[in-house]
Amino acid sequence: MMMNSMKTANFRSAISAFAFLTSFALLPLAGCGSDKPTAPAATAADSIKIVSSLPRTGSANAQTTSMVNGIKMAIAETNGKIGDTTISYEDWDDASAQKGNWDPTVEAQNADKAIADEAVMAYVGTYNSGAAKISMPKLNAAGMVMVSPANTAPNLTKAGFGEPNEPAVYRPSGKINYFRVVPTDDVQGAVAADYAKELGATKVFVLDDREVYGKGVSGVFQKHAKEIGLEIVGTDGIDTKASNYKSLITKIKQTGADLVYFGGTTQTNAGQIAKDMVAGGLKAKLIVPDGCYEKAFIEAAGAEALEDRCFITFGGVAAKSLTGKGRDFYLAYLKTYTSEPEGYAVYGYEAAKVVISAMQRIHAAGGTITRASVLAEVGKTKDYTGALGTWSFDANGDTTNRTMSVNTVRNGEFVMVKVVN
Amino acid sequence: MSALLEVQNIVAGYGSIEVLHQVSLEVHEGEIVTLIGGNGAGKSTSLMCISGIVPLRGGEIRFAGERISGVGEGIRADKLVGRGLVQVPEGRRIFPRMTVLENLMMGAYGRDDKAGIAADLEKVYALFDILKARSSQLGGTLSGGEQQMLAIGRAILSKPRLLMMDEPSMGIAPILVSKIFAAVRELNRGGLTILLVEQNARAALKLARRGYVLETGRVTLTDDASKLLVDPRVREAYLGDG
Amino acid sequence: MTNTEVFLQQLIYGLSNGMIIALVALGYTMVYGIVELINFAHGDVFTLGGFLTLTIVGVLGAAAIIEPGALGESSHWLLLLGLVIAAGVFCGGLNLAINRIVYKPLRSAPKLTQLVAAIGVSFILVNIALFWGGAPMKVFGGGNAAAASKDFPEILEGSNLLGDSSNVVLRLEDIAIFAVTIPLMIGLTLFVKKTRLGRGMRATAQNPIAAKLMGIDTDRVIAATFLIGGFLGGAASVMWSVYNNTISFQMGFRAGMDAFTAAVLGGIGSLPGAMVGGVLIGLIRAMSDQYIETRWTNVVVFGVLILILIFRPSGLLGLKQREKV
Amino acid sequence: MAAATSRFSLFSKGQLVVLGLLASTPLIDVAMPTLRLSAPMRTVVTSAIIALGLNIVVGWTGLLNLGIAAFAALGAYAFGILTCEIYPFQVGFWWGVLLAGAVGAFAGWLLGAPTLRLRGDYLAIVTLGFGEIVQDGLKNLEAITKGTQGINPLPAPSLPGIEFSSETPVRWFYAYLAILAVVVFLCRNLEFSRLGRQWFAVREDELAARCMGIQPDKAKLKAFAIGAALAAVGGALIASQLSSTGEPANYDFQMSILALCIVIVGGIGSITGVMVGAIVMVGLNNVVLPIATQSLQNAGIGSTQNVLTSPDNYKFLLFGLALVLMMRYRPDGIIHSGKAVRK
Repeated sequence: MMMNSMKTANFRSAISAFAFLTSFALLPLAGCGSDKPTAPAATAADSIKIVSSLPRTGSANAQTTSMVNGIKMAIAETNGKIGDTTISYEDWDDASAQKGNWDPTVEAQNADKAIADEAVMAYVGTYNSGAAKISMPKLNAAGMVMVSPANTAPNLTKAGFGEPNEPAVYRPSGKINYFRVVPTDDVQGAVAADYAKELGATKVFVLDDREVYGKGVSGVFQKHAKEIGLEIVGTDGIDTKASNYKSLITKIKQTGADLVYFGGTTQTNAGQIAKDMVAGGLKAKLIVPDGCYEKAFIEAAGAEALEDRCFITFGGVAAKSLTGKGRDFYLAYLKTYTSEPEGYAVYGYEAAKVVISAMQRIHAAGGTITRASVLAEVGKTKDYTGALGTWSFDANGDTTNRTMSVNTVRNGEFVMVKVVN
Repeated sequence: MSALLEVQNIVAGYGSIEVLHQVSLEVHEGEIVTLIGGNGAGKSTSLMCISGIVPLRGGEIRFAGERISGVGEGIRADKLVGRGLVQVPEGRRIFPRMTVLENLMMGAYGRDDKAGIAADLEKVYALFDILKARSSQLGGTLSGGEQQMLAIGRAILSKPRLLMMDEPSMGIAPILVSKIFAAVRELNRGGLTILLVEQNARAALKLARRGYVLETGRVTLTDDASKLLVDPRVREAYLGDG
Repeated sequence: MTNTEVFLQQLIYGLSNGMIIALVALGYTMVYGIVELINFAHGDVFTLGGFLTLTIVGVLGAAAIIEPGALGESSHWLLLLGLVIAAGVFCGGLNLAINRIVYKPLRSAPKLTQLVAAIGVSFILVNIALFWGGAPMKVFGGGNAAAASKDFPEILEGSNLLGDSSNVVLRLEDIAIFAVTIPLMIGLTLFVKKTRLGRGMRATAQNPIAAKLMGIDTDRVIAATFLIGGFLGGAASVMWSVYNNTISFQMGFRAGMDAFTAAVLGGIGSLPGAMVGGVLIGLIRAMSDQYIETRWTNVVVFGVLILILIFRPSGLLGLKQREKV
Repeated sequence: MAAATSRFSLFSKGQLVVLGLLASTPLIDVAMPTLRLSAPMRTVVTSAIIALGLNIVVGWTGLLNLGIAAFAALGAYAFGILTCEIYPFQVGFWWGVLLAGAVGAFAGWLLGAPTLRLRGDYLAIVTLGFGEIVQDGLKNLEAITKGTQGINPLPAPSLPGIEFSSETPVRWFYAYLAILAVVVFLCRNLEFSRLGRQWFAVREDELAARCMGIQPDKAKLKAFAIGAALAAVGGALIASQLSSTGEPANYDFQMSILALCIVIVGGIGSITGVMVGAIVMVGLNNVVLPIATQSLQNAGIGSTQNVLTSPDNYKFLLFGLALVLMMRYRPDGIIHSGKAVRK
């Protein structure tokens, strides 16, 4: 009897297992229609979408909000139409609540979502260079244009800065789909090193935040600093969650450094470093890259800690120093959002603008707006006159705009001290 | 004269397991009553019910004429101590990281009468002189027998009207067991009512006036201790005379 | 700087940072000792203490902070004392409320259920701190920059007590940390040893059932533990803010992790253990930053922790064996 | 009893239901394309595998592990180093996953051997510390791990005649689901094996287990190694899905915490429960919260003007609130195995 019931159970479960496995095998077939959702319709859609993927939850929120505002302005200028086609914008978050920071699974998901949504024609993002590495190959394979308003790691587009397989690894289709409107760190790191020399520094201590961006830009800085004859007295990577860096500052003090370079951002604790340099009695100057070019940096460090002693390099010039269309943008931003734009707001605006104007050109020429046509047209951007001046995309997809500025802080405000072209 | 403690048809258990099925017993002022039974018979659970730690599922408990617990209600454990219902729990449960003196003073946690506490402390020291010698030592460093003395002493400082003791002889060297039992007798002579739970049935029955036999959650036998000592059923099951 | 000067300097920093960690660790260890709950939200209660402190400083404004002696010679110390009390009471109350609303109903649930609830509370508090950071006050910067770290004004004079020419920097804030934490620790020790409630806490921690049998109202004792642990966390948040001159809505994460580590290192449940563990972690961090590399400091801290626990499985001051309840 | 009758089946009814539910999500996508569930589904699967590994340690053996992400990280990096074109090995997807599991098991054994005799919460902090050590180690040992740059590209699953790529997310998802089914099958067999019974015995009462002739340290070590191996497999699958190991910081304490929440919320000790937990938690994190904020934005509710008016800024609050409420009203988890200890 016992044997019997066991056998029955056994048999029943074998059937259920079989049913399960069969459904397993069949479902992919059933789902076939949805398995290849990627081929966008060749005909004009009645509505098109631009999406952005930026970290909206957590500490980068201040900077990304400003970028999203910029993108929204660019969309608003079209009155929501390109020809008869409605254009809309969605602000996607690539951070998750559980992480409070960009989350690779969410970034991957955003890319997949964009690819699957036939209305999406362009992907504006990412903020973190590490996140770009996740979504770039996906979007490349799908032939969707991606314009980053903030990634500056050179190895995303240029050979010789990272692994031998970079940047080819991000371009599985062999074509270029990734563009950026912001100058890369090979320019920025060198400008910073030159400026360090100009400040009279001889002994430099190089810090980084051990993230893709910070590590990259400090690497370029270090390389160029050596080339122009500065002595590197030490390097270290900080713990971005530490409560303070007083011990590290003491160590730097012992080396006799007269300048500290920190490759990192406000979110990776640049403010605390500036502050602890003062508290620890280290009289060296401090240079930081564009990840610190935001009000939040001044807020975190406290204006006094930065006053004429901290220098911030930035790709481009301060929003209020922009001229031409840039000036128009600045004034419009002030009017719409009643606050000063952050440094990256204009890049958000320009990134969206470059995509929109490509669409407008297609429309004007009587073409259909498809992913392929938008991608091709964005790539053709040449001598484009926008908020950042007149510039083109080069063969790598990078902007030819190499204007960098060096800024400092006076009376709690960023002040431009030098413009380098 | 009504009983000091009346336990009427109590039912209790843990999770889905019922441990006590309608247990009743009483303890009168001034007597030593013992509760004997095998492992898992429900002796400790009975005491935990009386102390208000384990909630009742049936029946009620009265102490000094007042109902102290019933189903879904009752006076909280910590309040019962103030009324003189004090337990020396199984396995001693002394505070290992407090000194002997601190442990004793924990017994007097709810008391404010300094003079009374001092007098009771002297009483404890008179009963167990070793505690005085070890008063500044950590409780955790005492031997098992010493810890048992400490636990009893601690209970005395709670100024009990009814002292419930759970297996005071467990895991203790025989020489100390007789010392502890002697102390129990002395406390009773001083007028303290005692409910003693024991596996060592012979010693317990010799000490007690009356006894209850608990088997798998039921009281199966109750009588004067002297009669239980000679009862064949008890002799066979608990006194090893089978 | 000579090697001796460097060592002295790192000793100062290590001790100062360590004392703050120790204060937070006390809150962990007390709560753990009594309800065996790793109170994940403790670090975030601490964060909110920092935000309250900055709010008070902002409301009082420049007069209280910058003008020396606005309230007489010792005005800065009075302000500091006031902040410690205010943040302490606030965090203590908050901790008490969390215990009442979230943990108490779960007391008989599995320990891990309580742990996950504590994680949930932690997320909620982080979000409250984020919102608070957007408060329309000048000190907070306001509006969009809510997520940014906030500059905490110097309320103690920042000059070097050893003179400007000295290579070693000793500032008033280093002294202040000791001036605040040591009396608090002594006070706590006395409280736990000498008062009735304190003894009730120790008894409940060592054996909750026996404690009940001694007539101790353990619910009240648990509530008091959350209150006091929260108070110490609040005091720590003031010292953290004054010492680092920054607060941020995520500052409780590392503070909490360090403090939890310190509590375990010292022997969880043991008050002196938490203090020793906290100071030790502060010192290891400072020395590793100096003599190894900052990038390896976390590895060193946790490596030392693991080694110590391998050889002393109950932490430095923990009892060899805990009675099974 | 249930054990006796279903002992020889591949899956229990509950497991079959959940696996079937997962298998049918692409159909939901066909029906409601705006939800786009297929994108996060692989994350549900990888999270479930990691959480199943954790469940062996926490749920079955009663050891609190707060550093499971470390093993996922080691799995991801082992997979990366073994399969990426910039390294000499290039063993391919399947060998990569298997060897990643082996690396995880070895790491679990290495950590466990000296530390498993520690009492509950001391072990918890050791695992937490190990998580930090692995993360920083991977970051700092740039010569081997490429530091923060991450290792890419990494291979997708491969089967003769079937192509897997980012254009075929559904197919890829089914490959992962098949791996999950294998993991569930393994776990289920472990649960009813001699070893499984040893784990339960150790969890309930170590002393009693010892009296029954079980060596608790050995049983614990096996749990630790097997749990670590599963977490490492999960990590390898994440890396394959992203075609990159990502940054070491991606495998942080938060990831360990999420895995723990999955186990507890779903129902500690229950395989079905853990899978449900993964659906609920990943669903909350990767689907519900993004869709909720997105819909608010699309509806024109909220603005970026102020921290309080931006829906994104409520995510921490909602995530935390969900955890607290689930624990309040389902303290034993969604699927109560009835076996978990209340300790």
